[in-house]
Amino acid sequence: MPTVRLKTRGLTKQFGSAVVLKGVDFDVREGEIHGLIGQNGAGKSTLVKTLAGLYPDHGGTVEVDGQRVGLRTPRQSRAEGIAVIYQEFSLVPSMTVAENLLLGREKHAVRYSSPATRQEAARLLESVQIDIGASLDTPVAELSPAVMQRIEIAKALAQDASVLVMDEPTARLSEEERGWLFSTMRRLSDSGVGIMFISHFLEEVRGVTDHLTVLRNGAVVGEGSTSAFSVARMAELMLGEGLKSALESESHISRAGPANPVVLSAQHVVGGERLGPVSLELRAREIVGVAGLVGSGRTRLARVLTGADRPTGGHIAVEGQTVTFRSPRQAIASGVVLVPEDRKHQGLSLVAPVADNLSLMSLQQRRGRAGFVGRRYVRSLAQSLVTDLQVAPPRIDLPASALSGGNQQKVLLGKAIAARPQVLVIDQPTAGVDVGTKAQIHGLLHAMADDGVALMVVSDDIDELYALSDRLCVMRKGRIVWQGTPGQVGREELLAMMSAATDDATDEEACG
Amino acid sequence: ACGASSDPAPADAASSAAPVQASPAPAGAAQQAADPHLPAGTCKGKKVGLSNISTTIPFLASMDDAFKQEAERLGMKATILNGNLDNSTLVSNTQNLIAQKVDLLLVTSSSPTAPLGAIGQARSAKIPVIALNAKLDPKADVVTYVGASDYQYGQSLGALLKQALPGGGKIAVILGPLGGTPQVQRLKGMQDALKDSPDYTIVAKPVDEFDNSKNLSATQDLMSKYPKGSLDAVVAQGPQMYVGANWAKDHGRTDVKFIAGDYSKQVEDAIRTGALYGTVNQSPRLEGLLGAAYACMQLSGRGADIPAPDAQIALPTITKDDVDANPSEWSG
Amino acid sequence: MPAAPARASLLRRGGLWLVLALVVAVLAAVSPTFRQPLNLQNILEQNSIIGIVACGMIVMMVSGGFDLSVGAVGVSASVLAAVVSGRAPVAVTIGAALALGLGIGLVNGFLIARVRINAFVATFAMASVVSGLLFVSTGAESKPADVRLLAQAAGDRVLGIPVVFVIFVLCLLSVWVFLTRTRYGHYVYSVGGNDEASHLSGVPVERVRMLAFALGGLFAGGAGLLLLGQTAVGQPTAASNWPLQAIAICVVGGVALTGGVGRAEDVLAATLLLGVIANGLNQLNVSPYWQPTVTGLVILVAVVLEQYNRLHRPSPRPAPVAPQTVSQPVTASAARTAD
Amino acid sequence: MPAAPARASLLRRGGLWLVLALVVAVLAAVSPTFRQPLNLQNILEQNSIIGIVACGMIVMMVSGGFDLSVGAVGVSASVLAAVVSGRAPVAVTIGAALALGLGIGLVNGFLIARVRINAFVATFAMASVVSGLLFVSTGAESKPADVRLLAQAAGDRVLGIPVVFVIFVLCLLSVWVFLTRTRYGHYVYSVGGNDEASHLSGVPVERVRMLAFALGGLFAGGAGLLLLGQTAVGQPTAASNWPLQAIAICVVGGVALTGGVGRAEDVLAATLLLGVIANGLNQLNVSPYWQPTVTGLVILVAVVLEQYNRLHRPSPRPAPVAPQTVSQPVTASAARTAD
Ligand SMILES: Nc1ncnc2c1ncn2[C@@H]1O[C@H](COP(=O)(O)OP(=O)(O)OP(=O)(O)O)[C@@H](O)[C@H]1O
Ligand SMILES: Nc1ncnc2c1ncn2[C@@H]1O[C@H](COP(=O)(O)OP(=O)(O)OP(=O)(O)O)[C@@H](O)[C@H]1O
Ligand SMILES: [Mg+2]
Ligand SMILES: [Mg+2]
Repeated sequence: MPTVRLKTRGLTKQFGSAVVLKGVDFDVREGEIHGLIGQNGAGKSTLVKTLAGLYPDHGGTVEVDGQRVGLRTPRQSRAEGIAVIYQEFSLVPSMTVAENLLLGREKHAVRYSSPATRQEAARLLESVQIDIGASLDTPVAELSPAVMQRIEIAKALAQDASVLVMDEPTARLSEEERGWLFSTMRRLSDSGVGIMFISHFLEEVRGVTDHLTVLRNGAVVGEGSTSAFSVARMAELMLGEGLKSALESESHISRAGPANPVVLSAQHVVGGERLGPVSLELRAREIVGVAGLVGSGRTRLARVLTGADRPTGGHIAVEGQTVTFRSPRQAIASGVVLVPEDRKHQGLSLVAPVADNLSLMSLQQRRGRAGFVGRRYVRSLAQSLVTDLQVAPPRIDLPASALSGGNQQKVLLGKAIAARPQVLVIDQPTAGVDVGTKAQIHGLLHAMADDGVALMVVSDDIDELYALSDRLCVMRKGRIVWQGTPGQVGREELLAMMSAATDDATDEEACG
Repeated sequence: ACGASSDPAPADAASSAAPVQASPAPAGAAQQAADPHLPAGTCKGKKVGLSNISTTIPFLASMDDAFKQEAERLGMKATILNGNLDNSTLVSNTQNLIAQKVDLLLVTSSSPTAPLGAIGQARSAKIPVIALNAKLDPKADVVTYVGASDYQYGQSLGALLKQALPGGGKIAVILGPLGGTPQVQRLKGMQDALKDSPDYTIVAKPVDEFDNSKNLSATQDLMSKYPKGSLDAVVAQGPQMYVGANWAKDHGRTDVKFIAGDYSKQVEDAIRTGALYGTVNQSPRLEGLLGAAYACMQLSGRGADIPAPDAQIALPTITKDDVDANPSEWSG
Repeated sequence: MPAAPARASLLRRGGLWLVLALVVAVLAAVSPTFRQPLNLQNILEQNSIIGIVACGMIVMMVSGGFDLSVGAVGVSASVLAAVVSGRAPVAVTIGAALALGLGIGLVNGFLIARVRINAFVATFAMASVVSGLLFVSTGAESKPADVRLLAQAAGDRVLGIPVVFVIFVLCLLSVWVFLTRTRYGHYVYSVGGNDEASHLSGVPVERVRMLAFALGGLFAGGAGLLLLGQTAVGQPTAASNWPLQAIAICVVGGVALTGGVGRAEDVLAATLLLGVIANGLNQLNVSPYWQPTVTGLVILVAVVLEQYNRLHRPSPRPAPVAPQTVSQPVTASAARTAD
Repeated sequence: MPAAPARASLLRRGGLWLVLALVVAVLAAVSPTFRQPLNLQNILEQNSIIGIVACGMIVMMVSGGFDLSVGAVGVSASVLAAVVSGRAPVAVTIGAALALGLGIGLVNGFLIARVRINAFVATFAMASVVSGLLFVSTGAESKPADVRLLAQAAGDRVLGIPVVFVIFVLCLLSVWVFLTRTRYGHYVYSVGGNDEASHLSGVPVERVRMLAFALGGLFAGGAGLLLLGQTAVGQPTAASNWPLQAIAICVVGGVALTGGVGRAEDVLAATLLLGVIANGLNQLNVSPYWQPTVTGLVILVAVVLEQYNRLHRPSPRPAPVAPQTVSQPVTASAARTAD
């Protein structure tokens, strides 16, 4: 029988009076990939952070390789053999990739050398077989989230740990990279490491894990060999019986059609060296999904269309009128709104209350009151959004930092909805969102489309693109290489087009 | 006014240009202040308050110290409040002393007008007020002003300069904090004292803000800008000049005569070694002592004997000749 | 007596007010002269001018900056007013001084928001430039001026309440209304909290920053006018400690130096707290040599108490949890040390 | 003449040095007295003490804090040394003063890192506490002392080079070695860059912060010793402008107020730049009234030039699209890591 790598008994943790973990028993055996699933706010990350040594005030016991351990600091937890990939990045933006990879594990007690660090980092990447996709000397602040995610993974893999804890490592990865990550995980577990894997992609969890634990409201509600669970059963355990029905309406009828008026059209738009020329039309009542690999220019496209970046060529028209957005402010005034991919840096003010975050975008439209904004307006707007989006806890006066990741994502979306957009461009709508919430968000986006909004959705999650899109675009190397309806293309075919080792020559085509 | 203050003291251009006194305590002159030698315990049980613009500047600290000693000797309870070099705080402190119902109030202000309102409040509360070290606006209803005049101080500096350079010459003046009364009035007094002798030219006016280190920098800059023979004297407005003068002496610049303002122990030493030519001695201890003594006279019914409207202390100059007879009373 | 939940919420909001009440209660019990109505009125009067400076500082700090030139601006305004007052009606005097404050504030805002110079350097240099120009134009001499209206505003009392305190409260009220009830006020918080997210959300970040600094200059100019009223002289060297003092008041009042956080009402509490301490020490006849020590200790204790109170409030509040970000060193503490 | 790429890299790294060279060249051309060797020696001597204070400030600022108590610490050290020097050998004197600086720095670090008081409040209060204790223990009186070794360290020149400048350069060098060549120095950057991430990565955040402030106190103590050597008197009221001046030097030298960014060598350039300007203005006989204005303008121009230079360097850095955050993460990082 394989030894138990990690064993928790009666793990509890509370914030003030809110009990977040209620006696969690959890075992990870040698060579096992153990899935942990649960709704947003179920307490998964709290469990991770407890194991990481961030909550020395937790209750219950933890054993690693049969030894009872105290976890009072991340340093100590790491020394006990627990390596952690956190849900939020734990990188220092002002430092280089190499420095971040080795932070806290520098070789010498006193001496420090930049060249040695660089060499060591290169060696480390070699050994874990990761291509970061950026030079080791680049400051992390300049990298995209996907690259940062790869750094996080490399950093944890490099630790020679007994237990590897991964909190939603795939939330920001493309299909291809996931495949790579899973094989790396398998290799590690074969060498005896115990892995705890958290994800909101249930199919993925089913595919990759050996064992499964389901957490609901801080308590374990189901546990067993993964093969014993169907995806439906998993969702049911996570969400409870009542909410399961929400998942069933996921299929939809395409609204695509020439009758829908074009709201935003981009012609031969160029955005620096990394984008374009691209032509694209967004129509009312339609959702356009954009697929592509990391770095294919999807984010750049989204930003150029919404005034966040200046196009260096081409024309953009809204309702037939040519527009030049000098700032997102002007775009918003024309009803074109962006939901950015990076919640923490581009999306929310984490120190500000949920209410202020939700109302921010809508303030621009509240003219004619001499610039005054009533408390009641802000509160009722926020309250109704929090209710509609089922943000938990439903408290509008909490700072955004106190919400779980999925709930922050809802706030980000709510903020854009409050601006009553004509065109809504969303970069990664459901990163880190649980299945229930994801279905809710999808429902919400469909409802917006039904209301006449033109939507563009960029996502790394192919299933999501299929579930949402009325039309699909595939981007590669800054250009749109294919467009059509989801029905016209199969999954494998789509993936092939995204990476397309073959025909680079495909001409750009209008999408929509 | 206080030489070490990094903040202004009152304008006093109007005060008469009394002759520079050469001896420390001359008697006779109508306005000249002298220790009245009151017997110990004369004012037993009285409370006096001193609202001071700063209690931590060395000059004012020694004045406070002398004030407190004399007050205690006379049996009075003395409260001293620190204005932290801020007019508003000074006003607050003055109000606080009124609220504490002191029997007599002394004010050392850096602005002649700032405490006017508070002094009005004191007068309505029947509390007599004495201005100490820094003269107030004529509108202030005070018993008297005890202290020196910055304008006269400047004139003394001028006289000292004439004594050091009888034939005239090129002079640099190192200024105190810009805009402060010591800076403005001492400069004016000195310029007026030199007005009738065209042989004196002021060639540079750097600033040391009454700071030792900055005095050194200013002196060094002067010495490199004016090589041997092109500068005859440096006059500073404060006692920090000893730092620069010592440096110049160590670097062989004996061609330049250095004159300081105020007479601290460091200045005394520098005069002894010849680094400094001389200084103007405004005695903080005498000011403090007189402040307490006149307060007591006022409170014991002898108000009529207090010199008014000004009780000016003498501003004797000190050079190598009289340094032994007049040791400094405080450390700068 | 308030019900339990109400009390809890009061505690949560009013940490600093509690500390203030405590300090006042102790001083009133210990010192008979402290509790005299006249003395209490004095306290209100004594702290109003710096309080007005702090009003502007709140806005600038919430927007993510701060201003080291408020002293120079205040003094310029007061000297300008002193010069103008001899030749023009009082309305022109006041207008000119306020316009000067506003103008310098706008230049600060321009340098910071548009030229992107760091607020420390920009306002530090601006203070230097402004004082220099002031010395040049006045020959460093003080400008006496007796403007009756200003003297009354700075010194009169109506029914025992100092007029200048009323002005302070009005300023604070207007800042409060601005910050909590107007669009641009919301923008100030959002820019201070996350300027990139604000930009993407359609907030005119540059304009908001400029406005914040313009307001800061305006309040500093107003404070300069009252200083002239109080001291009847425009003195180029006065007010040098305004910037640090105003920032200290704001920081004690819980305004984050990193922006995005702070409430006008707490700054009133902080102003009064520091004022009461200074006054109380004088009333208790604490030696002036001891006073800085006692003041420093009381500030430390107040901040620690306030923090303790914030961390132990009964709601599941901020995420002290994770070892905080740089921006929230205070809350942060909670996480690692609380056990 | 360096080849094009080399020159580009030089330009990128050395913006401030270029500005310094420019200012020196102009002054040397215009003023014959400025370019005298003796005057240049003077400049080195005049700015070394504040430069040593800035050495400590760099470390504290890179770690994400700053210290308003360096003045109080320096003065305490100098007064203590003055008192001790009469009764003990010079080694004890120096040791006592440095230990005092270190001790106060440690208390600052404890308050900030462990009790989690914001650095502004903690060091502001600490300055107040320390000065108060100093006034109490000395009766606010200056303590004269003639310590030969210190006087030599502060005033002598060897082959024309001021000893105090050599000490400054040694301090700077040690800070440079510490920051770039030791593990804890590396941690100082990481804690200042993102303390949460550092903590998660196993960096002993608290210990690093304490160390940074302890070093800051140590350097302030050393500067206090040299001040004593220079002026032969321990004066409780001196050095009040040290904190702002040292912070200004660091900020002009490109150290971010928000932490994580800054290079020791640039701080040398900034120290000399500010010193050269002050000296040059005296050499050119610029009226003292004009000097603050000119100084302020030169600082602004230097910072703008430096920034322009940084943004227009030839490497393919992404131009800041969004209005950059106050903390300037992207550009800032670039500055430090640029090779
Ligand atoms: N290697 C890089 N160096 C600098 N900036 C980068 C790099 N990669 C991406 N970026 C920036 O990140 C943003 C996203 O890049 P892009 O639009 O090319 O990728 P994407 O297809 O959206 O992929 P992702 O999934 O990473 O968002 C752009 O604004 C781009 O400037
Ligand atoms: N610092 C904190 N203070 C108060 N409450 C907190 C804090 N951190 C987390 N919580 C609460 O604890 C609960 C669990 O949060 P946690 O982050 O563990 O959820 P999660 O399962 O990881 O969710 P997600 O899938 O969205 O990442 C949530 O209700 C959250 O609001
Ligand atoms: Mg989570
Ligand atoms: Mg993207």
